[in-house]
Amino acid sequence: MVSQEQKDHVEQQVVDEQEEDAGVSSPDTTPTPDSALSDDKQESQPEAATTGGQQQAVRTGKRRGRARGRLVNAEEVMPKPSLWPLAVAFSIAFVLFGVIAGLVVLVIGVILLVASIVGWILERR
Amino acid sequence: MSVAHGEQVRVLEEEHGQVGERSLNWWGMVFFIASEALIFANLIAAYLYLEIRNNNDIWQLPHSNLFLPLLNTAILLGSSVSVHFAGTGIRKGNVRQLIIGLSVTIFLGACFLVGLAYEWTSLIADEHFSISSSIFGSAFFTLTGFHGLHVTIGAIFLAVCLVRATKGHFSKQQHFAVQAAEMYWHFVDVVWLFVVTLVYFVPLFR
Amino acid sequence: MATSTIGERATTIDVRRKRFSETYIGEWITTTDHKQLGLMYLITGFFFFVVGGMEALLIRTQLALPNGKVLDPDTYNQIFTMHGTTMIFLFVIPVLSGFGNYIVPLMIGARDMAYPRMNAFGFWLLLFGGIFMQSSFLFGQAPNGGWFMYAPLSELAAGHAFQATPHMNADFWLLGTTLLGISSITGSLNFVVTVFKLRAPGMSINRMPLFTWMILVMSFLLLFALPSLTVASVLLLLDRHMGAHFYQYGSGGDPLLWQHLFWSFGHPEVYILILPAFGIVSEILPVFSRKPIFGYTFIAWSGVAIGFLSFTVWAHHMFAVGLPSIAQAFFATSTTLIAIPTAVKIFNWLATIWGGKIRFNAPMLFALGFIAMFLIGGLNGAALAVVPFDYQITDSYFVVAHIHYVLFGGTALAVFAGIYYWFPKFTGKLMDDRLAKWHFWVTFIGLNLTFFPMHLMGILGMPRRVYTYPANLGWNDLNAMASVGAFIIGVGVILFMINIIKSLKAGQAAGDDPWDAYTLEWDTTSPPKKYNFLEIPVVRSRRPFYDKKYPDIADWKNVIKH
Amino acid sequence: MRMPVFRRKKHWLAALTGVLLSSILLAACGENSPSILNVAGPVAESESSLFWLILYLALAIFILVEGVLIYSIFKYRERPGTPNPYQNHGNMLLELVWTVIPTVVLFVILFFTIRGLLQVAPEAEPAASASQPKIEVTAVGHQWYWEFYYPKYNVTTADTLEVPVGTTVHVKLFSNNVIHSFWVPSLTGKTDVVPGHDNTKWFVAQKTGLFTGICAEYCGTQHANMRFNVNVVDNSSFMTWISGQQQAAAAPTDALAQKGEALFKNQCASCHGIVGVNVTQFYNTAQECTDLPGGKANGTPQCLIGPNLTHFGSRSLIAGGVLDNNTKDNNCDPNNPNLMQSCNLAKWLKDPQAVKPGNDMAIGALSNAEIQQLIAYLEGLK
Repeated sequence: MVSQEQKDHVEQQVVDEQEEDAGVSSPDTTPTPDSALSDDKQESQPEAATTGGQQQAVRTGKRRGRARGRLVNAEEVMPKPSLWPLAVAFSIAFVLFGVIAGLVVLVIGVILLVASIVGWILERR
Repeated sequence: MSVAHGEQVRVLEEEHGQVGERSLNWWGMVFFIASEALIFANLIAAYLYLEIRNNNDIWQLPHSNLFLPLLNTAILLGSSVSVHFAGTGIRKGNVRQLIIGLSVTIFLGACFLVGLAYEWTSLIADEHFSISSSIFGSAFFTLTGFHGLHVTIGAIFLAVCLVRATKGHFSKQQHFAVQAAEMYWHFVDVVWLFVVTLVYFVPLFR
Repeated sequence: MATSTIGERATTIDVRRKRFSETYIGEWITTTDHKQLGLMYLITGFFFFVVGGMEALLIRTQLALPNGKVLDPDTYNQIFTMHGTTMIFLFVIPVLSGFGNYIVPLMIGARDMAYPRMNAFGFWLLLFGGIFMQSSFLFGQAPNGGWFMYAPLSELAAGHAFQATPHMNADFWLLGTTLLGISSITGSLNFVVTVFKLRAPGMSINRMPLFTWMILVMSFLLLFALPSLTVASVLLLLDRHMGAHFYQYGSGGDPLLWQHLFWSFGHPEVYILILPAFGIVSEILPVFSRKPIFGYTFIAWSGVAIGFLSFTVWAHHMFAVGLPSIAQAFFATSTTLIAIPTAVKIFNWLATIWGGKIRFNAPMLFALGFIAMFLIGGLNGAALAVVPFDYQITDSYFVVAHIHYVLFGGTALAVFAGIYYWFPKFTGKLMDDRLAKWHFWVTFIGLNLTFFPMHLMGILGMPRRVYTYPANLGWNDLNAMASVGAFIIGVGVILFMINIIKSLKAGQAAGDDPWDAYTLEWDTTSPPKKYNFLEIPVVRSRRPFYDKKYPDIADWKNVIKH
Repeated sequence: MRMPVFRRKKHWLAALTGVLLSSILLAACGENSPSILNVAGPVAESESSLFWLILYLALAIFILVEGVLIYSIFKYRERPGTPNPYQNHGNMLLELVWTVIPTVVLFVILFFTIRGLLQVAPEAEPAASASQPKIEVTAVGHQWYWEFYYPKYNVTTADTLEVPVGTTVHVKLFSNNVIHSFWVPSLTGKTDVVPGHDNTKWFVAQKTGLFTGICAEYCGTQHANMRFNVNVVDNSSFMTWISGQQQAAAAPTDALAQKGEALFKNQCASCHGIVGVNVTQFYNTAQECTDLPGGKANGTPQCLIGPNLTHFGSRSLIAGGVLDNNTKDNNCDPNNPNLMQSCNLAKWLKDPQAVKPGNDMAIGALSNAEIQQLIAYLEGLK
C-alpha cells in the first residue's frame, strides 16, 4: 500500500519530527501514564499545597527549560457555578416575548434584563 | 471569567511557550467584532442592492446639507482619539488618564447621538421624510439607526468602565473591560465612516 | 511530564448548609462545566428531535392518502414550518453543539471551554428560544411561512387586500431565530477561542482530531453566516411593525432581497449542519477499522474548502427566480466546485475502512450507514446543481428527498453514531449493542422507505409544501409508502429511547476506554472528572492516546504529514 | 460484542432492493401524473433529457462507491486471529486521482448544465416565423388561482391556458401579491412569479392534449390547490376559441338564468367581472390594475379580486383548479334533482370555504333555489 517514495517520506519525517519535538518533550520517553498521584493519595494530603508536588527529572529542551509539575487545587481552579447565565438568557427571551405580548411584559423584561446583567457583572468580583 | 482556562493558559504559557501575548478574552472580542462587522456588511449590501434596483432620483435625502454629518464625523473621530488616550493611560497604569479619556469619549458619543437625533427629528418633523415614506427612507433610517444603536451600546459599555474605573477596579495588569470597550468603540467609528460615505457622499457624485 | 497536576480538596466533614449550587437541581441549572452543559445540549436537542419528529408524523399522516382531512391547511402549514425550523435550529445545531461542548475540550486536552459562563448562557438561550418558538402553538399562531419565511408572504400584507401573515406567526419565528442566533454566536465564539488557544501542548493545528477541525469550521460558518439572517430578520420586522418597505415591491423594495440575505445564511447553514457529522464519522471509522484516518490533511482541508465555498453558492436555491443566465452559470459552477471536496471526503473514508479490521459495533454500523446514505444525498444534490434540470425539480419532492438524505441519512445517522460511540464516556456504561443494531436496521429501512419514493414523487410532478393532493395524479402509492416508512423511523426512535433508558439503568460497565480508541477524551475516566485530566497531556501525533497505549508502534515514531 | 450481523444483512439487502425496485415500478404506473419525463415540447425536452445523463452517471458512481463500501465491509470484517492492519496514513497519488476524476466528471456535467441553461434561457426564445408563430400570454398568479391574459386578442380567462400547437408561447409572469411559480412539467420547468420582477418563460407544445400546470412556490394557505391546465389545441380550434372569448357575455334568455344574472349583480359583482354585465372590457391585471395601496384600485378598467367570468360556462376547471366544471351528463342542469350532490359548481357556491378553506371567496349563505339560478346563469355563459 505504501510506495517507496512514501516510505522515504516517512523516514525523513521521523527525523524532522524529533527535532521539532525536542523542545516540547524528549522523543524517547513515552508519556507517563496517569499521574503518580492518584485521587486517593491526594485525599490523604489535606489541603494540598498549591505548588510543590511530584518531582520529575527535568529535561532541558532546545527552547526552554521545563518547569516542575505543579499541584493545583481542583475547586479553586475550575469555573464556579453561576445562576446568572440562566437569568440573563431568561430575561432576553422575556424581552423578546414582550415585543409580541405587549408593553407591560416588555417593561418587566427590560427590568429583569438590566437586573440580571448587573448581577452577572457584580458576581465576578 | 473563571480560572480553569486561566490555569491552563498559565501551563501553556509558562511551560510550553505556546500561548501568545493576547488574552483569551481579546481573541473572543476580535471574533465577536468580526461577526458584528458582518452585520453591517450585510446591511450595507442590502442598502446597495436596493439602491441599484431603484431609480437614482429617489435615492437621496430631501436636503443636501452636509454640515451635521460632517460635524458628527468629526465628533466620532475625535472620540476615537480620546478612547485611545484612555486606553494608553491604563496600559501605563494611569487611572486618572483613563477616567479623563473615558469621560471625554462618553461626552463625545452623547454629542454624536444628540446630533443624530436632531437630524432624525428635523427630517421627520420638518421634511416629512420617515422610514415609511420611501424605500430610501427605510434604508436610511435603518442603517443610521443600527449604527446609532451600536454607538449607544458602546457608550453604555464605556460608562460601565468609567464607573468601575472610579471604583478602582482597573490596574496596569487588569483592565480587559477597558480594552474591549476601546476595541468596540474603534469598530463603531470605522463603521460610521462607511455609513456616512454611503449615505451622504455617494449620492453627491452621481 | 511536568505539567500541572490537579488534586481534589480533602473532604472534611461538612456541617454547613448546602449551597444552592450543590443541590441536585441547583447543580444542573447553575453549572458552568462543559460536560454537564454538553449533556444538557444533547438532551434538549433530542427532546426537540422528538417534537419535530411528531410534527413529521403528522405531516406524513396527512399526506398518507389523497385528500387527507387530518389537518386543516393552515395547521398543516404551521406544522411543516415548525418541523423544518425545529429540526434545523432546535435539534441538529444543539445536538452537534452538545457533542462539541462535551468532546472538544476533552479531545484537545483542555480543562474546560474558554468561557464557561458564556457557554452556560448559550445553552439557556437555546432552551428558552426553543420554548419561545414552540409556545407559539399555545397561541394557535405558530409560524406558517415555511422555515425559509419568504417575503412578501411573511409580511403583514402583500399588496392590497391580499393575505400574507397578518398575525404574530412570523414574529414568533423571527424573534425565536434571533434568540437561537445569539445562542449560536456565543457557542461558536467559545469553540473558536477554545480550539485556537487551549490545545494541549504539542497539539499543533495539524494534529487536531478531525471532529475538532469540523467544529472549528462550523463555528466560523456560524459566526459569519448568522449576521445575514439577523439582518434579514431585522429588516422584515421593520417592514412588519415600523412601516419600512424593504421587501414590498410597490414602494421600491424587493422580495428577492430576502432570498439573497436568507440564503447567504441558509447555505452555509446547510454545511453547519453536516460538517460536524463528517467529523463524528471521521472519528469513528478509524477506531473501528483499527487504522488511522486515511488522508487526514485532505479531510481536514476539504472541510475548510467546503466552508469557504459555502459562502459562494447561495443563489443555487434561487435558480427559478429569474436571475440572469450568467449569474446562474456562476452559481452552477461554484456548486460544482463544492461537490469536489465532498467527494474527496467520501473516498478517504472508504480508504480508511479498506484494509482495516472492522468491528461492527453500533457506532460503526451507523457510521457506515452514514456513508451509504450521504452518498445518495450527495448524488441527488449534484443533480440539483444542473440548472435546467433544477427548473423541473426544484420546489418538488425531489428536493425533500435530497435534504432528508443529507440531514437524516447523513447528520441524524452520524448523531446516533456519536451517541453510541460516546455514551460510555458520558455515563461509564455501555449501550445494549443488540438493541442498537435493531435500531439501526429499523431506521435504515424506514428512512429509505420514506425518502426514496420522494425522488419519484418529485419526478412525477408533486410540488413541496402542499397540504393535500388529488387522487388522480399518480402520487398515491408513493405517498402511502413514505408514510409507512415515517412510522418505521418512529419505531426506530422508540427503540433508541428504550436502549438509552435500559443502558442507563443496567448497562454493562464500560471502563475508561471501551473501544480501544485513539483520541484524548478516552484518556480520562468515564465519566470524566470535573477537571478532565489530572495532568494536561502532551501530544506528539494525531493519535495521542494510541501512542500512549502502544508506545512501541506509536505514531510519532513514523509520522506522515498528509 | 461482535455478532455475525451478516447473516441478516443479506436478507435485509434483498428486501430493501425489492422495496426500491417495486417503488420504481409503482411509479411507472402513474399514468396521469404530470411527470417531468413525459415531455411534450423542446424546452421540457432539453431540461428533462439531462435527467438521464445524471441518472446514468450517478448510478455508475453509486454502484462503484457502494460496491467498494459493501466489499470492504465483507472483506475486512474482523475475524478471529486477524492481525492488526497496516497503519496507512494516506497516499498522495490516490488523493490526486480521486480529486481529479470527480472534478472531470463534474465539469462534464457542468458543460451540459450551461449548454442546457442557454438552450432554455429567455434569450434563446425563437423569433416568430412563418413555420413557428408566436403568441404572448400574461400569467397572473393570484392567491390562489391563475389568470391568463392574451394581450393581442384582449381575452382574459382563468384556470386553463389555451395554446395552439407548434407555436412559441411567450409567457409574461406577473404577481401583485406573493411569490408564485409557473410550472408545467410536460412543457416547461419553473420560473417564479416574483412581484416587481418582469420574469418571462417561453415554451412550445408539440403535442395536442391537456397538461397539468402547478404552482410550485409556497404561496400561503391554499398553495396546494393552485393548479391549472394547459390545453394544447390545433390552430383553427384555438382561433375559434379566441373569437368566442372575445364576445361579450351572452344575455340570458330563460327566466331562471335571468334571476341568476340579477343575483350575480347583487352578490358577486364586487369581486367578479362579466363583460357586458358589470364591466365594459376585459382587463389586464398586469398593466392596468396594479392593485396597490394608492394604485388604480378605483380606476377604469375595474380592478377585481376574483376571476373574470365572462365565458365561465366554457371552462373546464373552476375554483382555482380544484374542481372540474362537470357540466356533462346533466350534472349541472339546474333542474337536476340531485344538483347539490352532482354539480361541483353547486358545492362551491354552497360553501366555498369547505371546498377550499381560507380562500377569498366571501359569499352570503345561498338557498338552493338561488344556487339553481346562479348555475343556470353561469353555466349558460359559454
